[in-house]
Amino acid sequence: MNEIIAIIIAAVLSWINFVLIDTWMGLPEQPGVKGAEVIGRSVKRRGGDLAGGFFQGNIVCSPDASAGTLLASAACYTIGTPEGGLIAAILVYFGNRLCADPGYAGTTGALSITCIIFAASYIGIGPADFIVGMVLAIVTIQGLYHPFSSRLLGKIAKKMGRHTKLP
Amino acid sequence: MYPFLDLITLTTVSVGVLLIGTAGIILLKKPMDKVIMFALLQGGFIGLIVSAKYLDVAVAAAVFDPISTIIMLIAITKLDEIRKKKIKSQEDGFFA
Amino acid sequence: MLIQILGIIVLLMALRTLFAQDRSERMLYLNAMSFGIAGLMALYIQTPFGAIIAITYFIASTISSNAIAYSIGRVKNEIILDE
Amino acid sequence: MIIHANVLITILSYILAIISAIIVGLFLRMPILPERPMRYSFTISIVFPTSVLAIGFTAILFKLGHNGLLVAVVVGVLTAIFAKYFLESLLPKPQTEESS
Repeated sequence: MNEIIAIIIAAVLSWINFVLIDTWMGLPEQPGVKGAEVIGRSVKRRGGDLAGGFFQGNIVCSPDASAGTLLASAACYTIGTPEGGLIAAILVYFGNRLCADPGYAGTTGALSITCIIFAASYIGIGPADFIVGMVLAIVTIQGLYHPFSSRLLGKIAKKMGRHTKLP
Repeated sequence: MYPFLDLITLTTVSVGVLLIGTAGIILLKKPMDKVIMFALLQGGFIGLIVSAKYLDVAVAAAVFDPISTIIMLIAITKLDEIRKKKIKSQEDGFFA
Repeated sequence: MLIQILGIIVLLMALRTLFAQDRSERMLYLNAMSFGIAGLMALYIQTPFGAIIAITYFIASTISSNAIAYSIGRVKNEIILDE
Repeated sequence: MIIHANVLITILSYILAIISAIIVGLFLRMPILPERPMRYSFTISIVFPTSVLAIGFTAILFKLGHNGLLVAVVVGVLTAIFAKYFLESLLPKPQTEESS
């Protein structure tokens, strides 16, 4: 399989994985720590959506499903396909608890990306493609243009019933 | 295929991040911006250690980095509170 | 090929961190850059200890981002003594 | 696709670790699920995080070279005891402070 196509497919898969799990675990609903609220208000002041701002702030302030996706694919690349994801899941759980977070999103993301990597290795997409794909996916959320991405995240949150109730 | 793509390795990327962090620390004025650029410089520093394959040193540096950042943040917050309190007491003195 | 893509992303995010206007915007770019550096380390060191280093670095950088974002809320506009 | 017998034994040992952790956890009277809403509670229950910790420790021991089904069962039992008695003091709940 061509390398570029593999990276793009991996990016789409990991984007869907971490956005769905983070939204389902209630990241846009409320800021878990106080720093997330500051970042969310700032994104809203620059013309974005408040729920998307809370989502981005929560990703910055504690390792959530995005970090679980990246670290599980890195551990699968260096350690081995099923075991690396499980080891990454337990380490992400400890890191989550150090940041005063319950830790559901990180471990769920790590375990689900392990299953996806295990299934995708049969069609020729390795874990190294998933590392690059996850970095590309996080750049589309955090690095390009914050008002547009936060409005997109707000729409997804409203569709899944997790939009914020804070003013 | 392109000759300049071979230049991009972990070493050159880390050196670039280090230089950008140093420029940010020198150029920006506010102390909180300086702390943010210092966190960026730490990333480049750990990348440079990893690229020389001193892995145990890299783990120690990665563990000690947030401690240094937190100590600097405590100092900045205390200094800011003291300065604001001083200005407020001066204004009160003028008005009273 | 993979390392080159990650390196370009890391340098781009570092430059955007330097030239951002807002302070919390800087935090978002910094987080994206640390994702890239963790991926680069895991791709460069292809042994199990490389994954341990990537996980340790990423969680440590997240803790320091947490502390910085918390004290951005407390220190709104600080006073600089310039002369 | 061809699935080797090795892979089957590995998957079976992970399932055995989870089952033994669940049985010992029920015996120690831990809650099965956290209270609702589940995504904000810090309660240590059987499904989360005891099962995740069990398969994680099993994977670490497998990579260190101790293979076998008996290792998985022992790790599951030890993880349940660890999660019941020591995890609360190792990772305490964050206390909420809003008075500043």
